[in-house]
Amino acid sequence: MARTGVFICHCGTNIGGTVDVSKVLEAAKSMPTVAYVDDNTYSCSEPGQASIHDAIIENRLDRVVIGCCSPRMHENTFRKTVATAGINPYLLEIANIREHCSWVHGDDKEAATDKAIELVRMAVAKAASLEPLFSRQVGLTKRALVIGGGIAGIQAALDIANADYEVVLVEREPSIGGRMAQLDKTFPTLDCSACILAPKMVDVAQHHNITLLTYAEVQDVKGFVGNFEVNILQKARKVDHIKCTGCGTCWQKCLERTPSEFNLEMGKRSAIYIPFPQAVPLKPVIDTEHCAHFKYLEAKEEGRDLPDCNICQQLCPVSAIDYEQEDQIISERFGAIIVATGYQTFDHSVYHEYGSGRYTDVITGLHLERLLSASGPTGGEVIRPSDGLLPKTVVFVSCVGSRDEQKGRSYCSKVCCMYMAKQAIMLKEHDPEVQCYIFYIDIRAGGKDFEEFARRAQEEYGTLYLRGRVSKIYQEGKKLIVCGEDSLIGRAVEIAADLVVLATGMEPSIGAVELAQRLKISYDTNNFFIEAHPKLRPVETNTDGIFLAGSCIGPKDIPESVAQGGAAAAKVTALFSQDVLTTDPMVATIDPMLCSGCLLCTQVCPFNAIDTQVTRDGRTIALVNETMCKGCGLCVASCRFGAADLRGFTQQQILAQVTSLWR
Amino acid sequence: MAIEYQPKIVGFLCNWCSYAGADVAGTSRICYPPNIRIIRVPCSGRIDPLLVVKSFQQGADGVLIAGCHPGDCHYTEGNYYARRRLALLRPFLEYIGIEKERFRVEWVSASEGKKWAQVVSSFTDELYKLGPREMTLAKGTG
Amino acid sequence: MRPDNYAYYPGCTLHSTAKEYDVSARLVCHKLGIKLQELENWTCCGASSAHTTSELLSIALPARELQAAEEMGLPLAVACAMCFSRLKHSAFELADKEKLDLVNELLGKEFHNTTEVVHLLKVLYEERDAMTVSRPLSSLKIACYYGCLLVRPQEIVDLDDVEDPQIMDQLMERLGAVTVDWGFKTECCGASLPLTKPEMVLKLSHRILSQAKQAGADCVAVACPMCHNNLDAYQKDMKRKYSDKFELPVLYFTQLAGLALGFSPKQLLLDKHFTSPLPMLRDKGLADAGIAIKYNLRLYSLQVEEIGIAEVRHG
Amino acid sequence: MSMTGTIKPSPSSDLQNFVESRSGQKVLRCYQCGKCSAGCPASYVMDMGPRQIMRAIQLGLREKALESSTIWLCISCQTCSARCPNEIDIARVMESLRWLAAAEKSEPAEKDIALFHQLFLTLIKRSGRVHELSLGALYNLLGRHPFANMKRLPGMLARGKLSVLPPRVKGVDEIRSLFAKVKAMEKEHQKREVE
Repeated sequence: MARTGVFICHCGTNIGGTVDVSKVLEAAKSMPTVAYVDDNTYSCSEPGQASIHDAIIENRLDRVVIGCCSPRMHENTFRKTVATAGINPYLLEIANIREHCSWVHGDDKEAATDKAIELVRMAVAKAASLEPLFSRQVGLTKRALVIGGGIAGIQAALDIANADYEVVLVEREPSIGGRMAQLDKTFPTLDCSACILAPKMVDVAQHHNITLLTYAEVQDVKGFVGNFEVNILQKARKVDHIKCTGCGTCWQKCLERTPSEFNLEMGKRSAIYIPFPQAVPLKPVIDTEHCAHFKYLEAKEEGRDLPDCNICQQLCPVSAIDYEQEDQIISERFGAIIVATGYQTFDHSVYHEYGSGRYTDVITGLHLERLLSASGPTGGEVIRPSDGLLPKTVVFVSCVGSRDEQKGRSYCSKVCCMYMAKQAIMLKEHDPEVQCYIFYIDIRAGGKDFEEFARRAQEEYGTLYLRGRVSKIYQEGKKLIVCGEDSLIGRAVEIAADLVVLATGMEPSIGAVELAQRLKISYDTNNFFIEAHPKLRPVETNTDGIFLAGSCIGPKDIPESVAQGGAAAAKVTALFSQDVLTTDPMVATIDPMLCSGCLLCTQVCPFNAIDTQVTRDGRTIALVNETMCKGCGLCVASCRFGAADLRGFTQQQILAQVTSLWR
Repeated sequence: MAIEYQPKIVGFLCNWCSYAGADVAGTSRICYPPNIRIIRVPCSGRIDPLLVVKSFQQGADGVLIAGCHPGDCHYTEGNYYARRRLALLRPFLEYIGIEKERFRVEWVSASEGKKWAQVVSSFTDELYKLGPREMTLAKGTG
Repeated sequence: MRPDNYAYYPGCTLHSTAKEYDVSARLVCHKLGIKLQELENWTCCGASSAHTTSELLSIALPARELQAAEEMGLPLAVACAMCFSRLKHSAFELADKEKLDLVNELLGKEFHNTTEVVHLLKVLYEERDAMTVSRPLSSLKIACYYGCLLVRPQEIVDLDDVEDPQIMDQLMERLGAVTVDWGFKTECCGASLPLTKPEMVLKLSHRILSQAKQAGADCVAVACPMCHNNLDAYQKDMKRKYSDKFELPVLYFTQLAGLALGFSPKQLLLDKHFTSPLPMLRDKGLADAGIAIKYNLRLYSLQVEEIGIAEVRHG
Repeated sequence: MSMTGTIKPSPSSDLQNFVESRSGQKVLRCYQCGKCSAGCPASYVMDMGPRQIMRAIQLGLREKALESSTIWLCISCQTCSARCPNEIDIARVMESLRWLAAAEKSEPAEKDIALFHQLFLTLIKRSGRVHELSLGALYNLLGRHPFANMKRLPGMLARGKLSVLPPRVKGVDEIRSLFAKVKAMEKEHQKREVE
């Protein structure tokens, strides 16, 4: 007969303020197997844990039920607590009377109390049928996969590599560098983005612990913490990067010209190309869609006639051009994965009131970065895309695709206020005759030296801030008329601008959801990835061994992304500092006496964790591979003979919870 | 004496999406009716139809099963199995005299606290409308 | 299967200042074999005045017409954008059972709010592929102006995008015309304010016209009598006030459709506008006499029969 | 109502409750970005922009809202509603304020427009449809601006666009009784609201 101890946490007033704890304790006393009840102001605090520890020993308890916050919060904390008192950590059951009770029934204290009592009763019932569980140990592969070669991914890769673990950095584009490479200057320090980024990119390329896979994508992921099996698709570059020296002959001599993605189609690039001068690796890929040779081949297929071209092949001094090169799949094992897939800018074509692309001189903040950049399409000269004239009146429009539920984006993109201030300053630096106007709703400058920076834009550079959201932009002759309100004076404002800059917000990179589904991590309604805990586990996911960094979690600026890259790396190195991993013992079991050998379970198991064995009497039956099993319980529900069961969630335990509701 | 009808709902929630979603409802203090009793399971694919039938047999007025959205399962495909399996269960429940409205399967993600509250509220309302079950197969008293 | 038989609600203006809209609409529909049955004894929808002063009235007045159409068992085709908006709003509000009962009590009639309200623009748009264009508008660059009431609010009128609608453009393109891409398709023209705030109407309408002009349009197509009045009737004053150099004819989309289908400008009452489109149409070679149709407009119940060739004037 | 002196904000006021219940719009969703005022074709003649009206409701400043010219100058073009980032149908809010103003018989800030609407309805009541000629004539007479908008009159007549005689419709009696019933009902309703 079990001796269960019930401990109810007040969680300050979070629980105690709504649930009548004394009533719950009173009721718990009379529950079967309950030998001891007590309450704590904060069970998770040190005195709280101590009192539980002592109570277990003094009252020879062998089961513990704690009524407190969600098990997703503190289950592990309390498992350790009971373990120190000499009980198997899995003889603990938590009744979630905060998230599932006091916090959602604050409007009805009595009902909340009754519910809390029943939740505790369910927990007690389950606890009675808990069994001690023992975890196993498995080895781990001390190699890390970093997905995304932006600043966050770069930082993560370097930190792990410097801790002397191997890293594979996978980047979808032909070069690493991400968005930061496209920026001109950075706020609030105004140092040159490329200048501070380039050295890091080179470090990545040269680091003996880092394998760089650009122009590659993660295709599928199997396995679990310590032992992930990942297939990476290496897209055909049509250039042998081992032979290639990056001399540049090919991309200088290539005759094709096509809009440059890196310059947001404001400049052109060749068909065999590197996206930008500081690209890493400094080795080209062939864009087969625009390459004359591949167009020729395609035409030949269709029986059409086009001139062939293989200048690059002829001129390459090391004959690195390989038209026959195919896509290939690279399969690797990793112990941990860091996801740093970053963001893309909001597509403003849904803003019909702003012209949705109708007006050439209405550009986005990122376009302006390219125009400001010395390595940009205009060599750093800011000109109107339409006629190449120098704009003298520039109007910024904030919150395009941010704080706008009507356009399906309720969140604040966080960086726009600052980059607008920066760009206003830079424009004035480029041409003192420029007058900048910024339409804003709020100036969000919460960050070190941010406020001071925004003030400089106003005081020293004469940027005129107008408090109001722009309603309409239209063309009047060569001018763009921007209609807003100055809500401080309460009157409508119209400004005739030469150039309009839309501060488009951040959204997750294309393909984020598909990647999340491959990795089995969760994402929110805006498709940003969800961290394990928004405050306390900001770079972990709910899947062990998979970590997050940068703006794939939500809008972030450069320093935050760098910090998160480092943080994720620290988590990975901590993981790799262990030689074995202890596995979760909550796995499936199969009763050989009941198993009929239908082996349906082997078919449904998503992890191929069920092997077969032959019994002495010659029957072939199922056998769970406990290191492979992730404890989903699919086999249990599909076993017709009740042979399969799941430790920690056994049929008996769950039924006990159900039936306890009607005792 | 007559006690007013308080429907009791048994909810089986997958640990990774729906249970977390219910937690979010808590952290964002979204109130909903107190009639549901949540049982945490690793995956909606773990839910054996027997558990549902047992719940009704015990006297549950409604059973709610919530898991990850299709495609988002932490175990890749558990919720697909759940969906098919529980679809088959429905006609059986009707056969044994339980209105189909009393059994719901919903997809609630780890971020959908609001949706969770709405699901519970609407289900509870519906059960109030349906009124108490005639305990055809119940051994419990309800 | 689209209906070819509609109950028809012209609305007050189509019987006076917007006569040409009514006539051209009837002619075009006749040519396309669409039967418009005018509601008997229809009365005003209440326009902005009703919903400005009394919620109940603003629902009840249109409900009266909706009920009449319901009795005929036909979808209700509406020409005036204001009427369209009011009828749609009323139908939307009456989804609320309480309000419906209230209105039934007011009307003293059995009304179930089943009437489908369609704007003529939508009717012709649906028909566009069935049209046989005898006089393509290929020489014409048209700025399609939808105005505000026709498209807003989306969840109630549900006709097209609220900022950048397309159906009139597509219809005009089907008739051979070129449409211009411009940003003022749904900017307000001053609506019912000419009497009370003429200077405002001037300002707004002028901005719309000059935008259309800048976009390179030969004329503006409208689907609303108020828009037409504001854009057409005040161009002289605009010239004075803003020293504009241009005049820009404003035509009903039904008149343009009529031209394409072969009616003559006169038949379509294109000579009734303040800013005459005739010179422009002549340059574009769209002004020649078309198929002759004899019709009389007495009582506005249009009897149409096609006869020989000769142009016949209407009585 | 004086524009000087301090104001006393009264959160969740009767005004706000009325507006929210009659317009179905959540006033507190407004974060005062001003996109409505910026796009409003009439804002430049209003004494307060739509944004300020929303604010007045949030603060419970009843007079400020009801005595503004804004609610009368609103043309219901719904540009504000179409563009509001918080999906507030501001045009409906204006509408509900006009109803309240009418119900309270508070002196309209834009007498002419109020008069126009009143005449418009009178004509409907009298002949079922609106006879523009009479509308214009009456408006000019009663509004004491006899020659307003006469320029177009000859043109209209010449083009046969204005019939001299008001239209005759069989449904008129129906309409009259409708108006009467509505009036009665609204009186009743107001009484209930007062109690």
